[in-house]
This record gives sequence, C-alpha cells and structure tokens, in this order.
Amino acid sequence: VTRFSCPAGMNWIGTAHRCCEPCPAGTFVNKPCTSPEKKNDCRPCPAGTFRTQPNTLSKCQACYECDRQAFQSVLSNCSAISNVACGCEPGHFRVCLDKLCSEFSCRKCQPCTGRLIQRPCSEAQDTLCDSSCKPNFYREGDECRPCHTSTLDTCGKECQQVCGSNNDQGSGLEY
Amino acid sequence: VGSHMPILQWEDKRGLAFTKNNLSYSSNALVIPVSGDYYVYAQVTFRGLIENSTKFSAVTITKVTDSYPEPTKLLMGTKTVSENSHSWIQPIYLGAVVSLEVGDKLMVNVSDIKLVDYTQEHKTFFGAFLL
Amino acid sequence: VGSHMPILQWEDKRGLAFTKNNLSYSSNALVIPVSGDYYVYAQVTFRGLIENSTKFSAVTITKVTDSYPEPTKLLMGTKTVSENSHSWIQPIYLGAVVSLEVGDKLMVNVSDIKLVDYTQEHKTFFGAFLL
Amino acid sequence: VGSHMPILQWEDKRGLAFTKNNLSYSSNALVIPVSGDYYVYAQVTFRGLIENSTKFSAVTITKVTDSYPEPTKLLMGTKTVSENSHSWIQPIYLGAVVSLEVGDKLMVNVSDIKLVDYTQEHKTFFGAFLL
Repeated sequence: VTRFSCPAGMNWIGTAHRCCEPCPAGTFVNKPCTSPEKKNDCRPCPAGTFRTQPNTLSKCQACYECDRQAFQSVLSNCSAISNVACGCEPGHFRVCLDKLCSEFSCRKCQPCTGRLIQRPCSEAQDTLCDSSCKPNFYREGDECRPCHTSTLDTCGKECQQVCGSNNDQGSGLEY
Repeated sequence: VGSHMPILQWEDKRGLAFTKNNLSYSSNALVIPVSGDYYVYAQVTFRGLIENSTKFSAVTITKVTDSYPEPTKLLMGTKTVSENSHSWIQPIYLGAVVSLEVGDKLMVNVSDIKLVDYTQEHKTFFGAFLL
Repeated sequence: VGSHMPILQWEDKRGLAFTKNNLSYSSNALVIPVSGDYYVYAQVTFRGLIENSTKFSAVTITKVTDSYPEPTKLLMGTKTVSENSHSWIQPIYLGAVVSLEVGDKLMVNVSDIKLVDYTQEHKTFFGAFLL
Repeated sequence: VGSHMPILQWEDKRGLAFTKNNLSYSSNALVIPVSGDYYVYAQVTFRGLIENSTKFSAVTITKVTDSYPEPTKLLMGTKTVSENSHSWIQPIYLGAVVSLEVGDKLMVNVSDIKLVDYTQEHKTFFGAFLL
C-alpha cells in the first residue's frame, strides 16, 4: 500500500507507513494503528490546544488568544474542538482590516452627545447618530450643546434660535 | 481562515526560479518530498494607490495536508498602510523552521491580490529548504 | 542596552512550536547545545492604538554567555510608527548567521511588551538552526 | 538598474562579522568559493529626517558574474516612507535561496547611502551560507 492509495476514510501515516482511520475531533494521534483494521491510540488535545476535525496528526493546534489590551473580548472560549472566538468589549465595535474581517481592531462607539441615536452601536458597526440636535440642544460646529450651558453673550444665532425661547422661560430641560 | 485569502501563483522554472531535490511545484503549491524540518520563507511586495483606501496588507504561508481537512496557517505578516502620499509600496518577508510531512503542500495567501507587485521576480518570491 | 528591554516568553511545545537536536528552551531563552554557526531568526508583530501615541517599536535578539557578564545585541530591527488611522500593526523580522558557543543563551527583547501581538502563534515566533 | 544604486561596504572581521569556508569578502562583495545553492540575506536599516523629504528606501542584493557583463538583481525590498513626525527609521530584510557559481560576487545596493544606519553592526548586516 502506498501513500496515495489509502481507502476512503483512512489517511496515510508516514511514520507508520500505513493507512489508519483518523482520530476524532478534539484528539490527536498519540500512537498510530498497528494495522489498518486497528484503531490509533488517540489522546485528547492538551489544554490550550484544539482540533476541529477528525485527523491523523501527532499534535493539536495552539488556541489563539483575544487581544484584551486592544478591547477584544472572548465570545467563546477555546475548547478541544474549537478555537477561541473573539469580539469587541461592550462600548466598542469592530473595525475590519481585511475583507474577511479575520483581522480587526475594536473602536470605541461614538456617544451621540446631544443627539438622538438612529442606530445603536453593535459588534459590527458604530452608533449612528441623528444629524440634528436633540430638543434643548443647539449646534456649535459639529457638536450639539445643551442650552443651559449657554449664556446670553455666548449664545450665537443658532443657539438663540433653539434656546432663545427656552432661555426666556428658563426651562433648559435635558433628557 | 487564511485559506479563504487568495492564493498566489508562482513561476518555478524561468529566470531565478528553480526547484530541485524533488521539492516540486504544482497547483500553486510547493509539495514536500520527504518529511523533516524545513526553513520556509516568502516575500511579497505590496503596492497601491492611496485613493484605493486599502489600509492593510497581509501575507500568510499556509500548509495543506492529507492528515487534516483544513489548511493550517504557518506564518503570517500583517501590516497597516500609513502612507498619505500618492502611492505606497512595502515588502513583507516571512521565514521560519516548520516540521513538515511528505506530501504536505505549502501555499502563499495574500489579503488582496490586486495589491501584489508581481512585476519583478526579485521583489516577490517564495521558497523552502530542508535542514 | 538591549538587555534592559523586556524579554519575551515563548511556548516551546504546543501547536507549531518544537525544539529538537538538544536545542532547549528555558528561562525565556534558547540554550545552545553545541558550538557552531547558527541561523537565528525572530518575527515580532507589533500592534497599537493611535491614541497610545507610542511611535516606535523595536525587537532585538540578544546573546548571554558565561564568558562575558553583559548581554550582546546580535540583531536589531527598529521601526517608527507612522499610521494616523485608528490602529496600526506591523511585523519586524530578523535573521542572520551568528557564531555561538555551547551554553550560550539567545533571547528576544522588545521595546514595549504591551505592543506585542501574542494572540496567534504564526504572527510572532523565534528560532534557530545549526548550519 | 540596481547596479547603479550605490554599493555598501562591509566590515568582515571585527565584532560579530566573520567569513569562513572560503566565502571571502573583497571589493565590497562576497565571493562565492564553490558552486551551489546559497541562502543569501541582508538587512539594511534606513533612517532619515522628514524635511529631507526622501519618501522611499530600497535595498537590492545583486550578483556579478564573469559569465555575464551586467549585474543581476537577485532580491529587492522597496518601501515608501510615510512618517510625518520629525524623523523615521525602518529596516528592510531580504533573504532567499539562489543558485550561484564559483567566482560569483554578491553585493548590496541601496537607493540612498545617506539614509543607511551603519552605526551599529546588529542593525545592518549581510551574509550567505551554502545549503
């Protein structure tokens, strides 16, 4: 029997020079079968390693780790049959570096200060803020500022349009 | 998984390229003729125009083996692009010793094949030798 | 001196990692079993967030020997960071032939350990082989 | 052509530098003593000041042979500079297996010799070994 003629469902093991059935997922070949009809001596993957598929390998794969310093979080721990899955900590969303998003960094969600939230921040994308300011907030450049922080001499045209009437009544509620 | 990244094709005969000692090249992969420890290396030169706004390039050397249905990432170089002038160019080199079995196949994957500078053989290359 | 830069710790058994031919790993160092010329190499992937404003990353392969009280810098890769987007990532690869004596220890130092991407074995690695 | 790029001079005896097995150094070149496949490598650390506005650095390993009147580029690393802070520094490493004939000469060319950091032997180096 040569390397290229193992029956279906069996793999060639070079060290043993024979075809053997694979070990199940989550294990590796500690000792190859002594004949094709016999089983390998399969051992569980040691802690920190895994095999997601049946295999005839002599080692398991090392688990990845999540990049905690870069605000990644563990979605699911590494097990004997699956690698760790990483996401972003609450308050952060993924910035994909490649098309597959196999490489990503976690970015802080924008707070939408003084605006309504059109779409909340999620694992996949940043918060989408409403373009207009909330009631009792006036626009200052790119920002929305609460009326009560304005004073008569700092309250420009935009501020007066929004806060002017409120200032008369002194409400300046904020929610 | 690295394997979904596009696989580069290589020239194995013309110019500086060569294969010997039964290390062969077929279907975009180097095929390992004898089990052992190999120093495996690759350099890919990436280049792009700033307006394409691709801000990242990556190269992976991947192993495919009969003993396992999924490819294994052996080596990976990943670099963000930071240039803000008209265009950018950057090489990523990878090299290390890996244990391989007869019949194993080595391939080079890249994050975006459109960014690879394949125009000159001395800028982008791939190889392995038995220790 | 490189020796004051933090020393990286390595996995030497699990996954792709292995040691053989008496080249052993202990106390964060590869220990040279027989005098001779070795090709020594390492890659460290650095990554960071722009606001951390660390603008520099460096990796050094250092030798410690009984015959001299101070570590010797063998190889060094240093690179400024220039990205201005949210985050950056860049590998530094080093490799060269050095003459070593039995008992010599090889270590990898980095400028800032918080910048090292240790999350995947194929991105940051270290090794040596006797010629 | 690479050959018109300035050629680096090297130290071949002092410090970490050495030559052996008849691989000799003369007139800025490593001279190949026996035909065969060699792993050839070099690292050049480039550094500069932003106002010099040199936005590009390149290193080439070139072969000169009696059998052909023009140098041959074997390996090349080219990288744009993107830093916008006061100064920048970046290493370019190259390494690959090439087939060489006895008497062939290997040289390292750079885009701009003023940008080369030659101050420390572990930052800029060049070598080869027979497989």
